Amino acid sequence: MAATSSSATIAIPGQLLGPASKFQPGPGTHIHESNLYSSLLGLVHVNQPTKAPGPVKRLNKITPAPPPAELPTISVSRSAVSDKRETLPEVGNTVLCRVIRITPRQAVVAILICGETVLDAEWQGLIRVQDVRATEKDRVKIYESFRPGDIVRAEVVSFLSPTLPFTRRFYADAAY
Amino acid sequence: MKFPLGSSSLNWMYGRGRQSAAIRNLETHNPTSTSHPESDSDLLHTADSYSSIMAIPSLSFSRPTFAKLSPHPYLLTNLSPQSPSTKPSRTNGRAPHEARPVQIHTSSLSHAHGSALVRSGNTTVVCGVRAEILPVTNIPQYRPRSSLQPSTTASDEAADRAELKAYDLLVPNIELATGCAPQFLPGVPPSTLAQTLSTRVYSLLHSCGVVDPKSLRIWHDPSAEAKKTTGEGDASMQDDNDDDESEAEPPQLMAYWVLYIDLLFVSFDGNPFDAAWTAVMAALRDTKLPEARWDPDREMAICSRTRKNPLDVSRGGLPVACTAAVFQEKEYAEAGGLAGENRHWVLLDPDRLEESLCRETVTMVVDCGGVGGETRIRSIEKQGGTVIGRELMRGFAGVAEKRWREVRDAMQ
Amino acid sequence: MTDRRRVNGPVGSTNPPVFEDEPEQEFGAQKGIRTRTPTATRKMYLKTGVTPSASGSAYLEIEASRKGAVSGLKLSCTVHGPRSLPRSTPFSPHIILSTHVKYAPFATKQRRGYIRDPTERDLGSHLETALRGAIIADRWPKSGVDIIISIVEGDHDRETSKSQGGEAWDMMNALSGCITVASAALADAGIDCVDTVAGGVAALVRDEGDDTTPRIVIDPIPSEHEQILAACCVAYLPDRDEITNLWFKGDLPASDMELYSQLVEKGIQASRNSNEVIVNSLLISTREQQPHERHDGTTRMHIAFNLQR
Amino acid sequence: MASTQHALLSPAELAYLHASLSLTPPIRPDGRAANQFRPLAAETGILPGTNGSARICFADGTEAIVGVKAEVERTRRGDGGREDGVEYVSSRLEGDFVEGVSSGEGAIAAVDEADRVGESEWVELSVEIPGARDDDAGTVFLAAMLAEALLAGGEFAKKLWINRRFHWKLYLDILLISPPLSYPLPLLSLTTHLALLATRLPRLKSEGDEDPFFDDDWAAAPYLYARKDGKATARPPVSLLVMAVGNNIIFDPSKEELAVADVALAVSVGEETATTTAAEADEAQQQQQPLGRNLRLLSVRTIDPPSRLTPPGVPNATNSAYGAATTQKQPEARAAESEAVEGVWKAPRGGAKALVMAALVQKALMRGGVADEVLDALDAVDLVA
Repeated sequence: MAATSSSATIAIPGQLLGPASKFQPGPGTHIHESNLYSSLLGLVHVNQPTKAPGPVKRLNKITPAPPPAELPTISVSRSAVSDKRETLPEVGNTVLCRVIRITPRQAVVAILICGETVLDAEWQGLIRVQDVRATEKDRVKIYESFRPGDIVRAEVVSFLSPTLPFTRRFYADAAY
Repeated sequence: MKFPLGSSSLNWMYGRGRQSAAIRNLETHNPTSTSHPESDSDLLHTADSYSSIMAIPSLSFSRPTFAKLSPHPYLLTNLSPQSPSTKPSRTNGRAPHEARPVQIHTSSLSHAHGSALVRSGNTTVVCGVRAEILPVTNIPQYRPRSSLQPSTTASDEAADRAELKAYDLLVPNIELATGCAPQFLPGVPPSTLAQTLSTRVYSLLHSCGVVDPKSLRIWHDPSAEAKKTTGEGDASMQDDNDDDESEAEPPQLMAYWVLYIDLLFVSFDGNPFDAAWTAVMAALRDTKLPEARWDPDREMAICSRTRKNPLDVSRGGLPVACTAAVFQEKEYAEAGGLAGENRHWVLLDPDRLEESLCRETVTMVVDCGGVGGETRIRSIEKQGGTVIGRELMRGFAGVAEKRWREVRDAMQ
Repeated sequence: MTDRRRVNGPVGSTNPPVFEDEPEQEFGAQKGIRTRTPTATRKMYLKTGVTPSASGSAYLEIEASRKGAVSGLKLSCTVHGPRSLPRSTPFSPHIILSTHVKYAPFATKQRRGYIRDPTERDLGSHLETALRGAIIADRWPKSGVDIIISIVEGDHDRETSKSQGGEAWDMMNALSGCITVASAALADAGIDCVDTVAGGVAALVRDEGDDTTPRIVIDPIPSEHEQILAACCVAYLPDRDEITNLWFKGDLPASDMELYSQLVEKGIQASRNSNEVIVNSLLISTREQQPHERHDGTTRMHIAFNLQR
Repeated sequence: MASTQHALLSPAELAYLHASLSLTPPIRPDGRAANQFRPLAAETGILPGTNGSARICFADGTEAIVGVKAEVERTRRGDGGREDGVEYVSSRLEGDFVEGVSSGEGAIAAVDEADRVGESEWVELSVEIPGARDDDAGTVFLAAMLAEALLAGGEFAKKLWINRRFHWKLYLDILLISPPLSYPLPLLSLTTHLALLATRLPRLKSEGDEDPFFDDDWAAAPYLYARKDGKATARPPVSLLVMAVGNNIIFDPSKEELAVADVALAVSVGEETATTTAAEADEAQQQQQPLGRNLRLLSVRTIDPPSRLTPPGVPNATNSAYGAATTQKQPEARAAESEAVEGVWKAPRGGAKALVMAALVQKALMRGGVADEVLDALDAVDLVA
C-alpha cells in the first residue's frame, strides 16, 4: 500500500506524510482527518520555517494564515521526477506570453512560460490597456504597444475572477 | 542548463519577439550590431523612457524555454553550430540523415488474424488485420471469373489488382484521435491528416500489389468435396494445385476474404506514415487466414479452427517508406526578402517539432529486395516547397536504401 | 452508416468467419476451469509514461488466463492537461474532467466501429465517477483534463461465454482495468489526487461440475464458470478506505445482504491487489526517472506486448 | 455531466442545507420524511397506439411518459454464431448474416439448454431528456441503468420468446416531458414499471415453430406480466435513488438535496418471481419467507454526486480584499481550508465508506421498507391497457 511505501523520499498520492499538528501543508499535499497526505507523485521536501510572512505580503502573495506556532512546511514536488509539469500562473508570477490578438481595450495573450516552467497548455491572459505601463496610462494605445506575435514578459496581477480571465501588468521595458 | 547562445536575449531586446529578429541575432552573434527595421525605433524610444522604472534585465533562456518561445531559431541554431568542430545535430540529438531505430513486434493481438506493434522513437502504432468473408452474392455487379490458371501474364496481374480494387478487399483505416498527442483528442471526426494517411496507405497497398488476391479467394470445388481428403482441403484456398480436378467440375469462386486493416496510434511523435506503413507490412506478413471451404447446403463459408494458411504477400516484395522533411533557414515570412543565402537541411524521419517547422516533405517507397537486390522505387511523394530537385532526390534514394535495410532487419 | 471520412470497404456486408466446431482435441482443454485460487487476480503489467507527448500516460496489460482461449486486457491511457478551458466554457472553480473510453476496432470478437457505442459511453461515465472522487478538483480552477483510454485488446473469450450476457460481465473487467490504468496516468500527469484509486471485480459464480453451490471469486472470467449470478466492480481508495464508484449487477435475494456485502468486500480485495501494482509501478518509474530521459517506455512496451507470445 | 446538473446554490446555502439534512431527524426543504417519496399522480393506458403506456407526474412538476411497442421479429441464430462468439448479446455491429442458418447443431443445442431463451437484444430501450442529446453520457447512463435492471437474470427477455424462430422485439420509449428539475431516475423508473405492468401482447394462436399468427381480440390479449385476480405475480424492477448526508439516509432526493449528498446510489429492486430460473434454483430455500415481498437486488450504481462540483466557501480566516485570489491554485490555502471550518461549505473529496454504501442498499431493500411501500403504491394504480 502507498502509505507503507518502501521509499522515504518518494511520495505517492495518498501517502501519509505526518500529522497536521506537526507540519504545515505545502504544495502537493492535502489534509485529511487532521493528517497530511501527499497528493502528488514526487519527492518529499521539508522546509524549516523561515520568518513568518508579513501580513501585507500575505495579502497579494497568497500564503495561508500561518498557524500560531511556525511549523516546518512539508511539500511534494514533481520537478525531480518529471521534466514536464504544468503549473497554473499565480498572482505575482512573471510569465512570458505571445500576443494573440489585440483590441482597443486589451491585448489577448497566450502564456507560454510561467516562471521557469514551460507550459504545455497555453493559458490565456489579458493585458488591459490600463495595465500596460505604470505612468501616463491614459495615453496608452494598445496597437502602439503590441502586435500579434510579440513575445512579452508580464507579471500576473490578478487571477480567477469569473468575469475577467487574467489581468497582467507589464513593465514596458521588460517587454521590449 | 542555459542555452549556449547568450545572445538569445536579443529577441526580446529589439525583435519585439518576432522570429525575424531572433534569426538576425542568431546570425550575427552580437547584440549591438543587429539592424532592425524602422518600425522598431519608436518602440525603442518607448523602452528607453521606461528604463527608469526597471532596469532592462539580461534575459537568457533555458533550452526548453527557447524552444517553446521560438522553435524555428532554436532548431536552426542546433543545426548550424558556431564552432566548426561540433557536428550539426537536430534538437532531438540526431544527425540530419539519422532515422530513429525501429522495433517491430508481431502477433500480440489475439482477436486479429494478424497484428503488429511498430515503435520508432516515440511514435508507436498498433496495426490489427482482421479478415471477414464477403460472399460473391453480396457483391453488386460481380463478374464471375472462370480461369483457374494461376495468373502469370502481366495482364492477369493487372486483372488481379483490378479485382482487389473493384471489390474493395483491402480496407485500411488509421485512427489518430486516440490522445496519442495533445492535438489529437477523440470525439471528433477523422482529421485531414488521418484521412490523408488512410488514403495513402490504401493506394500504396494497391499500387504495390502487396496482397496476392489468390489467397483471398474462397472456392467451392465439388470434385474436391466429393472425396474428402484433407489434402484437397487446401484446394479450397489455393487454386494452383488443383488444376487436375478442375476438369471434372470446374470449381467456382464463392466468396472473398476482406482484410480490415486498422491502425491505432498509441503515441505520436512525427512521421506517422513511415510507422503506419511499416506496421501494415508487418501485420500483413503476420496474417494467417483460417482455411475456408464453401458449404453449399448452408450457403456459407466454413472455416477450420486448426488449419491456417499464411497470407501470401510475397509478390509485393517488401516496400519500405522513407520520409524526410526539408528545414529552411528562413521561414516564409523572410524568404522573400533574403532569398539569397537560404540554407536548408534535409531531416530524415522528422519528429513532431520538426514537422511543425518544415513545409516541404518527401516520401520515397523503395524495395531493395528485388532480384539482384537492386533498388526499385515503388512510389515518390513530395509536398510543398521548392528545395528538393533531381540531385537531392537521387541522393535521397541512397538514404532510403539504408532505411530499407534497417526496417528489413527489424522485420526479421 | 457510411462515413465518408474513412475507407469503408465493400458495399456488400461482410461476415466474420464461421468455424466448423472441432470439439475435443483443442477445445476440451480450453473449456475453462478456473485454475487460480478464488482470491487470486491475474498477473498485471503496468507502465507509466508510454506516450511522452501527453501530460501523463500509462499502459496496462492483464495476462491472458489461458493461451488462445481468452485474450488478456490491453489498455493504453493518456491524460492531457491540466489545460486551459476553451473560451466558450463558463467559469469553473474546479478542474473539469472528461473521460473517453474506446475499443479499438480489433479489440473484440466483433470488429468495432469507430463511433463510440452506448457501451463505451457507459464505461466512460462510470470511469468519470470513479476518478472524480479521487482527484482534488479545486487545485486546478478554470482548467480541464481529458482522460482517454484506448482498449487495444478487450478481455473477451474466443467462444461465447455460457452465461447470458457474457459481454456485460466482460464490461466490468474492462472498467476495473480502465480505472486502474487511468489512476496511474493521473499520477504520472501530476494531477492532485487524494489517493491512488484502483478498480477490482468480484463475482458470485456457479461452476460446472457436481458441487453447484455458488462461490465468490475475484477477477472472474465468464467462460471459466458455468454461470455468473452477480458481480460487482468497485473503485477503491486504499489509504482512505473509501469507495468512489460501485457498480453491482446481477440477481441477489434481498433477504441475505450478507452475500452482497461479501461480494463488495471481495471486490475491495481485488482492487487492493491492483493498487499494489500501481504503487510499485509508480515507485519504479519514479526511481528510474531522469529528466529528459522519460522515453524508456520503449523497452517496456516491447516486453508488454511480448507477454502474449 | 448530465447525471449531475448543477444546482445553483451559494456556498452558504449549501452549508445550511447540508447541516439541516444531517440533523436527526433530517429536516428536508420540502418537509418530507427521510424515506418519503414525492407525492405523485399516475395513470396508464394513455397512449392507445401502444401495447402499454404510463404517465407519472411528480408534485414538483417533473413528468414522464413511457410507451411500449412490441413487434414480431425473426430470431437470428446460427451455429456459426455460437462457436465463433458472434452471439447476439453483442451483435449490434454484426450484419444479419446468420439469418437463414437457422438449422444445425447450434440451434438445437440452444433449445436443449432451455426451451425458452431470451436475448437482451430483444429489448430496445431509449431515454429522452429535454435539452440533452440522446448520446449524452448522462442519458446513456440512465438508459443503461434501467435496461440492466430490467434484463437482470435474463427472466424478462424470456417473456418475449414466441418460438424457436420468432420473438417479440420490445421498444421502450421513455420520455421526460418536463425539464429535468431533479435527477429523473426515480420518475423514469416508476413510469417504466407501470407501463410494463400495463403492457399486453396479443395472444398467440399458432403452434410450434410455424410463422406465428395472433388473436386480434385485444381483450383476450394476456399481460406481459401475468396477473392473478388483478395482482401481478411478477413485477418489473424499480430503481430507487438513495443518498447519504452525515448519518442520515435520504430517499428520492430533490435536486437541491442531491447537491449536498456525500454519496448517492441508484438501487434497482425486483420482486421474486414465481418461476424460479436456474439462476435462483439454489437460493430457493432462502426464498420461502411468507410475509412481505421477496425483493431481489438487481443492480447498484453510484451516481456521481454534484456536490463535488459545488463552489467552496471561503472561511473568514482566509477571506480578504483579494477574496477571489485566495481560491486560486495555492496548495497551502486549499489545504488549510480543508480542515473543515464550521459552517463553511466545502465540496467533499474522496468516496464513501463501504459500510455507508451497504447501509444505503440495506435500507432500500429492508422488508417492509421503502421498496415495499413504492411497490404497494404502484399496485394501487389500476391498469388500463
